[in-house]
Amino acid sequence: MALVLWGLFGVDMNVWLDAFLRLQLIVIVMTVTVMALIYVERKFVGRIQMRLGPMRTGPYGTLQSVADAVKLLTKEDLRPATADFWLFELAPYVTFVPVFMTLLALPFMEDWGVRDLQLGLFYIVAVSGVTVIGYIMAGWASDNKYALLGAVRSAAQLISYEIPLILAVLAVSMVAGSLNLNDIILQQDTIPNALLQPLPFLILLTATLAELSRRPFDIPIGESEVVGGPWVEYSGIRWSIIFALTEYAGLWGMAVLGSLVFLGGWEFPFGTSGFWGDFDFLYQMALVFAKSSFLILTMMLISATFPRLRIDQLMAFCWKILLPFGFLQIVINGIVLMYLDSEVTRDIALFATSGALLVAMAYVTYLATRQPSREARVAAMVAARSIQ
Amino acid sequence: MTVAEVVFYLLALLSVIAAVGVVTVPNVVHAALFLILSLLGVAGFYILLSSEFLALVQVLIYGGAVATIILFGLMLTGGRDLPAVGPGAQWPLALLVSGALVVLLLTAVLNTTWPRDAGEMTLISINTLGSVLFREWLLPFELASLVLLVALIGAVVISSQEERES
Amino acid sequence: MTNDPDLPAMTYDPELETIDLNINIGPQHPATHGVFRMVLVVDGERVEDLVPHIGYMHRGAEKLSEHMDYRQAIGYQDRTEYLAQFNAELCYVQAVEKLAGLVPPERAEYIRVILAELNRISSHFMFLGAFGTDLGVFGTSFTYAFRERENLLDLFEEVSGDRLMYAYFRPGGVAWDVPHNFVERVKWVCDQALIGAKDLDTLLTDNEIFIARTLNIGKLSIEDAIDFGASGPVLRACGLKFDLRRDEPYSIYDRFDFDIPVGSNGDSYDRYLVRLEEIRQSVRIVRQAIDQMPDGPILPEKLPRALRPAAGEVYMRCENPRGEYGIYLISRGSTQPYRLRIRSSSFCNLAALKHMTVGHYVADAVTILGSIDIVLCEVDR
Amino acid sequence: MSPEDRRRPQEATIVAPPPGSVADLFAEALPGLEMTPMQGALDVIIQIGRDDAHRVLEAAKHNDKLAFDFLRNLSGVDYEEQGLEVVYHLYSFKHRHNITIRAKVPAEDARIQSATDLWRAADWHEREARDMFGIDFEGHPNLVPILLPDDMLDHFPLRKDNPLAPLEEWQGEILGPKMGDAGYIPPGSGFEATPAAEGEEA
Repeated sequence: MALVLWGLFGVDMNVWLDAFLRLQLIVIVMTVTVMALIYVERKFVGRIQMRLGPMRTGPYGTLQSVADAVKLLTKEDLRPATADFWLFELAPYVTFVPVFMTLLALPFMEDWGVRDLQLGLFYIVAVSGVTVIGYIMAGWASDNKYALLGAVRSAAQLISYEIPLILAVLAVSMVAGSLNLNDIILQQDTIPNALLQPLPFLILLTATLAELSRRPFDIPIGESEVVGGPWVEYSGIRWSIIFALTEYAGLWGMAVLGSLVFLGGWEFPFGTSGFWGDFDFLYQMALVFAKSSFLILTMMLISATFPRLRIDQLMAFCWKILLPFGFLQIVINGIVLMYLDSEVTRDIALFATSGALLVAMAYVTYLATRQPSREARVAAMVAARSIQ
Repeated sequence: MTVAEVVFYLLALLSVIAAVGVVTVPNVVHAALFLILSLLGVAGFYILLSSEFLALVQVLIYGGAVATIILFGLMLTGGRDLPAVGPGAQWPLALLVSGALVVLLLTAVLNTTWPRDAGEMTLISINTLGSVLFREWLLPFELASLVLLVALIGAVVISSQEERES
Repeated sequence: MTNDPDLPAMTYDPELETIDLNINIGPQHPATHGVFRMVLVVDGERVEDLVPHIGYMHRGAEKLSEHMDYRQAIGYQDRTEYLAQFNAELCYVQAVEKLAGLVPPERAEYIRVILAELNRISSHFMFLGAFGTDLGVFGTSFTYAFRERENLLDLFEEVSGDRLMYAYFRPGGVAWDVPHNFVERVKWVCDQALIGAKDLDTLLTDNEIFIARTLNIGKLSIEDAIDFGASGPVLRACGLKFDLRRDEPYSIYDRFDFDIPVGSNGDSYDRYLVRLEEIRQSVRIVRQAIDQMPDGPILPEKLPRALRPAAGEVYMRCENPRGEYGIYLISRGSTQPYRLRIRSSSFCNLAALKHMTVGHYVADAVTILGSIDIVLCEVDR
Repeated sequence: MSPEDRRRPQEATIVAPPPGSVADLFAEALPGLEMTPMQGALDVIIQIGRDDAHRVLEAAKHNDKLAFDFLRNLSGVDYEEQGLEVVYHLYSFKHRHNITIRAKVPAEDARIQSATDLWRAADWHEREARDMFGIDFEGHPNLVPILLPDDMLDHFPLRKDNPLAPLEEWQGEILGPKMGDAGYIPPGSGFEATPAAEGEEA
């Protein structure tokens, strides 16, 4: 298998055939990953909630995603009579295609991605921003108040959180001096960027949750408020495109991106030593898998335990906290990179400033959201008892 | 005809059709979506010209943010279908203005010396772009930022003023 | 700056005004806990006006009871207040006892109080789970709460034979004696309930997002709460220490030692805290009651086959999980109630919804509705 | 006892409340008020006429000795030949006392002044009483049906002259021939399937 892969992509090949094969491969991997992720999320969240999760279909419910897929694909595809035909039918694809396009630039292993782009990082950020148009199309075309409200919310949220996402990515690319993902990864052979730039790492995680509309930032699709938001009228195959492909492929793509850019990808603990020769890609794959799984499970843990924020709180967090600190990080990075030449002092300075900013941001957030402590509340309750 | 040319003509067709759609469809939201399509087609041209950075900026700023804001505004204005727009009383004036614009553009196009081939163009790397923007043209760049900042603050002030009055 | 007289007034263009959007939440909406419907008039995300619509669940329980025997009407109390059935039955049978002059034996009183308090716990667990879901917790609070509620429902089923519609209390006592392992089961259930309350406490109480979503949301002052006829945790959250079990003791509540948790702010967060604390206080009452419970009969010795209370009227009120549950019962000497009026606690609390919600955001409307903890069958009857 | 006797309503014997009860405070606050005080099973009841109702309620809320700030319940009752009644159950958080005020309302001219200006709690209760008994609460800001459908304005379900629908009556003692058969719908009950409806179903 490995030799086949290597033979396929190692040798010179017709550029169109090469691109086609790579695309086919990524489509297959994505589909399998998405089904696995749905199963993993249901099991993982189930365990958090003291239940078993799917158990019936296949051993330990492993075939549940397959069964769901069959059910969704054979379900009637409904469209409201008053819906705008073209926009309604196209919206899921407009949502999904940008997510898929981000996958094309990710180097999953050394020298293996669909395309190694010089501006890979910027490409991912730019393309993933188009998703919001699909949200708006769906929300407007459904001719439904919930959908409209959800579309407005998603437009506000997704565009706002794109900015901290860009800032986080920009800070890392400043450190690496490149926007090429391979270059960024290769620089992390000893120290991952998450250590050098903890604040952008946190911003990226937060913004990822918001960009993917995952809990606790699932305001555009919040079930108890807008009942699925832009997707309220969708069913069957269109809904499965949105739900399964967009949501989980997006989760996977962003987690892989985070693991590559901040956790060192396939490079970090071992470096490109090549001690397995042709089979290097095995441990590289395992490294990326482990790191992205860690990020995915972290996001699932967060989304299973936190209540949803309100839209104004979400926007305030973005514009008043994430954004200023993201800018500060970039300014400080610029000064550090400009005036410190020694690599060791540079790394120490980067770590120290970013860590200090992280602490400052946490403190500012704490000040902004400070609530009376449990003791103070109990005291207030006791005082209130003496009213009557 | 090379592959690049085929792609170019396809993109051109897409952009032009979308641009015509912007001004002809009666539904304003459809028009806005056509605008996005047209802008994305332009981004395709940039890629063909090997200016990936410009293409991505086009996608990010115009395709993502600006078009979304336009859509946002249109969606909330209520009226869905505009009445068919016929030639109003000002059509001679409009003809004059657009004719002048055509002449101006044509003159500009004809008077420019174009490189014969896209391949002959010097590729501008992102590093060059960065240093040009932040060294040679720093002052205009900062001025533009300042204007945007002023607009931003003004918008905040005006909207908060309305809130306080109501 | 805005009120500077030298500047010309800003011209007002009605064309540029943001349109108000009517959003219809319910009757089929995951956040309305049944078939409640509210029409929100929103300006952007802010709620400008709220029009509640109820009555989708109106089944005429009051009218039907007038055509029933006094004992048959017990079942309608279960179906009216389907989360605190024992409490509702307790209120009704006490009203009948007051009219018919029946005095239940000691053991029956203790059984009733134990079951009613356990029912309060299960109702509050239902609230805690559903409230978390309203706020967007991905079912975690719900499953935590339902684990405890399941223990309680199992116990109720062992006692009454049914999971939801118990019809176990009778005027004069209870239908039959409790199973032999009742005492051990109740003690175990109490321990479990405390564990569950602690789990939910750690999951939600100090969660920053939870606090941000509930603190100062849906504030109600004591005066407004009284004016709207609010009762129960909604009233106590405002800081008024008023509990019918303490202030107008019925049954044998004057024999137990318990605290009345009150809030200080009158907001959604305080309502949550009050309910959480009430679970612990109810466990306290149940533990005292189970220690004191005597042996003996469960019905009076001389119980007429057909209840025929003398003409008269009574307004019996009980402290139910959602507040004051009142039964206004008029007898005119027949075997059927002449008039049975149910003063529903959710009905009165819900009347304050508009007052609490206007000015907040759409998401807060869901929070506030959840914090009132309505039971739609009780609202509509 | 024959079934007719069973159904004949009895009248409650009026027991005067003990001296010093809340009823005396009312007599003190409103001298010359025509009222019938009596002792109920839990609370003191005073029965008043319709025209005095709002005056009494106002005094009940604003008089310092009464200070009934909490409207527990407001219900309508249909006493058939004695007419309707609107019953107010009040509680005072200040003095911790209860009162039940029964205001008589003639059935043919069912109107009374609204109490919404005193307690906002009265709002929904009065709307419900309007639904169920057809009592017109004058001065109510929004007297539209609350529990019943919006167009159900001429039909008052809880009045005694309004029997349960025939469907429910079947469960009672009037089972006639064929009545026990499953699926049998008595003619005239309003629940027969019309031929047109059958055609649509098929």
